[in-house]
Amino acid sequence: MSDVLSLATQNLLSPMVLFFALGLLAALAKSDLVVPEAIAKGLALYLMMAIGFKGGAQVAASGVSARMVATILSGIALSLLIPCLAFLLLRLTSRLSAIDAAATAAHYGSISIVTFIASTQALQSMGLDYEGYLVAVAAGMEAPAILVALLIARRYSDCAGDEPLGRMLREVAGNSSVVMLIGAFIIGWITGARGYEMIKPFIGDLFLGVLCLFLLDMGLIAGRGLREGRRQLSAPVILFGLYMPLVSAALTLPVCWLLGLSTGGSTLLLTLAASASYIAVPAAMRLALPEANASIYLTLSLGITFPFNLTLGIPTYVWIARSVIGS
Amino acid sequence: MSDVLSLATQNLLSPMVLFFALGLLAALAKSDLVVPEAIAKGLALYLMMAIGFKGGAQVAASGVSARMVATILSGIALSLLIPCLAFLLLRLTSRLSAIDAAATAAHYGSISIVTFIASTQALQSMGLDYEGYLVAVAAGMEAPAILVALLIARRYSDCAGDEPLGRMLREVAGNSSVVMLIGAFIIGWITGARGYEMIKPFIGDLFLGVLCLFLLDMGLIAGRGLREGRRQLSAPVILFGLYMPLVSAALTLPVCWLLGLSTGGSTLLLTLAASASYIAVPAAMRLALPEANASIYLTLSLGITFPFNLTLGIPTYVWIARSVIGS
Amino acid sequence: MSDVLSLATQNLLSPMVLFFALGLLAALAKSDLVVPEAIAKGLALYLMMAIGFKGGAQVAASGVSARMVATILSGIALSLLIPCLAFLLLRLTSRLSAIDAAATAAHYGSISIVTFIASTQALQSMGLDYEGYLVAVAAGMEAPAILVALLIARRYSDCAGDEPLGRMLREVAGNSSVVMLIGAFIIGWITGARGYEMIKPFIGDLFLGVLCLFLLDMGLIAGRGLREGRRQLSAPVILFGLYMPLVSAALTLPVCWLLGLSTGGSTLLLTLAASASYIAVPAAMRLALPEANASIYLTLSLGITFPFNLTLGIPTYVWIARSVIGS
Amino acid sequence: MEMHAKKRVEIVVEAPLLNRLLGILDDANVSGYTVLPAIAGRGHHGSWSREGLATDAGRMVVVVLIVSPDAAPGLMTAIRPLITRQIAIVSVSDVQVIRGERF
Amino acid sequence: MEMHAKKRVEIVVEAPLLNRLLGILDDANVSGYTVLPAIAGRGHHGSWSREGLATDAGRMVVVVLIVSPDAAPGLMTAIRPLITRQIAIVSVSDVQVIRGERF
Amino acid sequence: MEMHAKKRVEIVVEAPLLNRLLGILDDANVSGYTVLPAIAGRGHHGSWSREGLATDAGRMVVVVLIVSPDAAPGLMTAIRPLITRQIAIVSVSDVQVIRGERF
Ligand SMILES: Nc1ncnc2c1ncn2[C@@H]1O[C@H](COP(=O)(O)O)[C@@H](O)[C@H]1O
Ligand SMILES: Nc1ncnc2c1ncn2[C@@H]1O[C@H](COP(=O)(O)O)[C@@H](O)[C@H]1O
Ligand SMILES: Nc1ncnc2c1ncn2[C@@H]1O[C@H](COP(=O)(O)O)[C@@H](O)[C@H]1O
Ligand code: NA
Ligand code: NA
Ligand code: NA
Repeated sequence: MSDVLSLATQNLLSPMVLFFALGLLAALAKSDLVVPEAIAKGLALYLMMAIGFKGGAQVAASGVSARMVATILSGIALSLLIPCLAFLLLRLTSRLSAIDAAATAAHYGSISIVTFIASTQALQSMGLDYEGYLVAVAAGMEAPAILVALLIARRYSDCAGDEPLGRMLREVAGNSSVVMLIGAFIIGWITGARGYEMIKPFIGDLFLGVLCLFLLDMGLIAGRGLREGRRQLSAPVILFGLYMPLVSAALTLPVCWLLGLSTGGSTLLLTLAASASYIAVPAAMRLALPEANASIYLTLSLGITFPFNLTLGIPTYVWIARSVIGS
Repeated sequence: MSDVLSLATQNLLSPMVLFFALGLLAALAKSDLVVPEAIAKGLALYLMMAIGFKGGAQVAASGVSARMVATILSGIALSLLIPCLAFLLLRLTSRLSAIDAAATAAHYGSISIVTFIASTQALQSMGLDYEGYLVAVAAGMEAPAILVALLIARRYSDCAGDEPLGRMLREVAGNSSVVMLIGAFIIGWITGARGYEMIKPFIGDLFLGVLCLFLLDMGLIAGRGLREGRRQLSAPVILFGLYMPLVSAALTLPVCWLLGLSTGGSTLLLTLAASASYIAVPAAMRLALPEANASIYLTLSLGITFPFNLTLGIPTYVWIARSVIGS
Repeated sequence: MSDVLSLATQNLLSPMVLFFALGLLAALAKSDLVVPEAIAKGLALYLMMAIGFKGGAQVAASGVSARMVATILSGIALSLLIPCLAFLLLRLTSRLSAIDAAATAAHYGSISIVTFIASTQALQSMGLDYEGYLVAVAAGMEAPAILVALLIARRYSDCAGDEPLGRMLREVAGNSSVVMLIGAFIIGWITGARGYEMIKPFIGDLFLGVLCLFLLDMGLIAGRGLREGRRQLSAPVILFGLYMPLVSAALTLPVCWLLGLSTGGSTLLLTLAASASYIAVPAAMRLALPEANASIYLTLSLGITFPFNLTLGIPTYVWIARSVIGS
Repeated sequence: MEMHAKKRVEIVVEAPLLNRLLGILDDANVSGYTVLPAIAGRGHHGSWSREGLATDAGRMVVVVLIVSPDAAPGLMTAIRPLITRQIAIVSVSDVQVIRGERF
Repeated sequence: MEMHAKKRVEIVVEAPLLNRLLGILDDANVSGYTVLPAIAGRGHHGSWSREGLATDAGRMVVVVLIVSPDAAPGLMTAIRPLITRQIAIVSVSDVQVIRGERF
Repeated sequence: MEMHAKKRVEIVVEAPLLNRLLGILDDANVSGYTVLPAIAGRGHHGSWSREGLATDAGRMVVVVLIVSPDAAPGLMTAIRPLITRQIAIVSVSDVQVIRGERF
């Protein structure tokens, strides 16, 4: 227990989390601090390029294994399962309509790549390695949950019926973060250590500094989201945003153990399962389930679950992985 | 004297000043070279993050002192005093209306953070240290002068009366550069040398290169401002833009001496006093004193005083600090 | 021959070319991956600042020579000659109207600075040096071809007559990339090795990583261009986009030899001659020859010639230079 | 100079729906359109702002198109489903243009 | 299809004043508004351009809102002080919308 | 409140031609104009989008200006050459403004 506390403290006092907190406070205090949209998108491209490339370069060094394929498939299975569970929990504990619950559930089945990146950074500061292919797992877990949410919504509502599922899936699978992650992963894989050496000053050395600036922006929009949307959230929904990550992580823990992932790799798979999307899935939900109230899922995912994961979640997942998988 | 000349030459031939000159010439020659708005804002965020963080990390190393508090208070006092002096000088020497003179005076009581950053860079290239908390002094000097200008304007005009002072002050105090500077300063303070090590490749190594690109942009907008606004400026007003920095510096010199600041720290406080705002204060003046002619204060601060400080002012302040405080 | 193959393979598997391919594929597959306009412009500014500065710093080390002046003049002569040849070839082999052919020819007389930069990077990865002043040659070759194209168009059409040539030339000569290249070149020259040391972490170490991100963007717009414009291109025009670079390179080879350029320098002059503009010249043509069909020249230059040069062209020019000039 | 009466249609639409709207316009046989960015707004569903890496959900863009008066009703019918089910605001006004034949 | 007559109000306003204007609109009980960026302009006070790190002073944004014809005069009265004392240009035109009840 | 009848002119023009158009407007003695960015579009010459480092060729911007009704015909004549020879779309509509004397 003192272990998890010291992990949490170390994480909470990292520049990364502190810049996030700065953004959050600035937004809540109505400061006019903003990161221009183009810069935020540029930083996101950079982070995905860097994390994808590094993952690929690691795989080039370690080689492909059956475990890699199994982990990707397990990730996809988790992202199909978690939204069902999330839907049930929301319907049982809150008064959200079926459509709102389905739309929200989709977010928790998908992933947040920034949470993933922050988790890799926390691992690195503890000297823990992880399997490079988890980047590919992350990319594979972006889209499937959307499919499940649409199928659920169709059972409960006829107005949610006119969107061709295939087209939706294709749009989400071709979304920019999936393409950038997978693309950079493959390039890192092809060019290996030699390629990494060439661009290391850019994608390696600057990584943590850029991440700090990006998390400042995440804090700003999380804070703005909370200010705008907090009245939309009832207590049971807010609680869901806090316990659902832990439920997903609990569900994922035996999977990590069965797959035989390292402690670092397990932490990342737990993080992926526990994190919720706030970029790709909301946009997909506006298209597919426009009747769902966007304020609910956006505020919950970005304003509650993301800060929770960044501050307390990640050290918890490290601690669980360490305790169960060993370090 | 040959000392100040060699300092000036060294400064004038630095990449920093030369990129500024490139921008200035390109704008005067009507080239279509521009730095996109989002990039310029991103560079500014970066510079404030870096300078704030480094200041905080230095304070973490050196500890808080009574001198720190005294310097911040002195800075605020200077920024209340300088606009009064500036207003008097403008009214005595030029034909500016009271409103125009008050609005212009506010700019000279506030500060230019880029001038401050350029000054830290000049110090560094000479191997001179400075007190990290001067970043906090800079942040503290952004807003107070606006208050003084409004009080002056109200004495002279009744139309300048309907803006609640408190609201104005709060808006300026929560402006993005104050929040970013203070926020990064505190994060640097909390995380100290360990935090700095983590993000040094980003905020440390790249600093001067980014500053060059940013000064290119400053040159471009100073040049455009001059092209657009030079006909608005009479000779006495232009002269004011050149001697006022020296007046402010002269006023500040005994304060440095009383505070017991180092040579580097004194240079920076002189620079802060001598520099004029061209981002936060103009926007505040459009709100508070819309009757004042924006071309006058913008052209003067950005087209005259900023280039003067960057090229000749900074070496002069170094030289004064060295001569009086010792090196 | 196996030499050129191994050069080509090495080039094709560089992160640089692979990121370009990623962009191309993503655009052809209609992914929504985009690089925001402001970021793309910022990256372009960075690349020109870096390449210009490094060229200038090299000239500061090596000194000015008669060869430098001769090379710049030869570059200008080539960019006056190549459009005439391009016009003749287009008229002989395709059904393009005189106006369309003239507008297209202008692009091949001018240069692509990104192709030039990619070529310097390829040289560096092979350990080949080049004369720093080739940056100035590149800048000098941007505009003259436009003049030739207008003169040709006027002979064939009276509607192309109302644009004052001088004004056109002045606009293109003051365009942002010329100003940035020449400006940074001169600053690098003035500040020399000392200046370079100061900003090397920014303009040196990051260079290849930034170039990768930029080439991703180039791939995206080349792919989009191909998707939009491919129906505008007949087979003879597409072929022209592939053989014209080789024709220009062949024309340039004796010039390199006469000038006594190094192998690296020769490669770069061949690359400049072989590359086609897709930023400055298209915009100039919209002004000067609006009757010309923009889809033709844009798709050809950006969608055919640029990818050809980046993938196969550059290794070919290295190989030619090596074979003829020696290594 | 001779001027021709046309309709100017202005559609404020949520960014994730833009591609779908443009698809409808392409099918609806209009001569062209121009898309303008928006930076902030407020409506029944609260306010939004473009800054930061927000998702496209909740962000608006504005599509402007000049159409011939005859084509306007058909266009309205084509985009109606989008409007009733999702967030889009359509307004139509009278304008005069110079070269009438191109619309 | 039934169309309803509304007013389209377009306000060109200096960026530092935007928040104040939006505050007035919020109080004036309008159903919504959309803010568009501007990149350059010219007027009696000279010309401006958005590029570079210029201050917000002198830069314009455009606020567009659809209001019911009854609400227009009250709105004009509410924003008049802003217009007379500071830089803002307001123009009003007639438009037709599809779902009239939402404005 | 007294309103004055003016004309709102909206010109969609290719970016490389913007400076030339603004030069014409400056000569044409208009009281001012505002330039808005566009992010995408489609027309007879195909579609375009602003993202990435595209050239200015083929990209549009929108110039909006309020002019007095008397000045409108002269303005149309002045910009006609630009329109007939190059890519520009001009539409004119009726608007009401508050302070009529400034236009
Ligand atoms: N009356 C209006 N005039 C102009 N834009 C509006 C209006 N109402 C809503 N909007 C825009 O449409 C978006 C969504 O509106 P709503 O669905 O009412 O929240 C708002 O955020 C505004 O950007
Ligand atoms: N007649 C006009 N039509 C459209 N925009 C205008 C007009 N006059 C002024 N503006 C805009 O309002 C800004 C300020 O105008 P002014 O106060 O006249 O300098 C200008 O820079 C333009 O962006
Ligand atoms: N009917 C229209 N309404 C609005 N904008 C248009 C229209 N037609 C063309 N445009 C714009 O003008 C650009 C050039 O048109 P075009 O010359 O027809 O290709 C298009 O890409 C659009 O941005
Ligand atoms: Na998840
Ligand atoms: Na000052
Ligand atoms: Na060429």
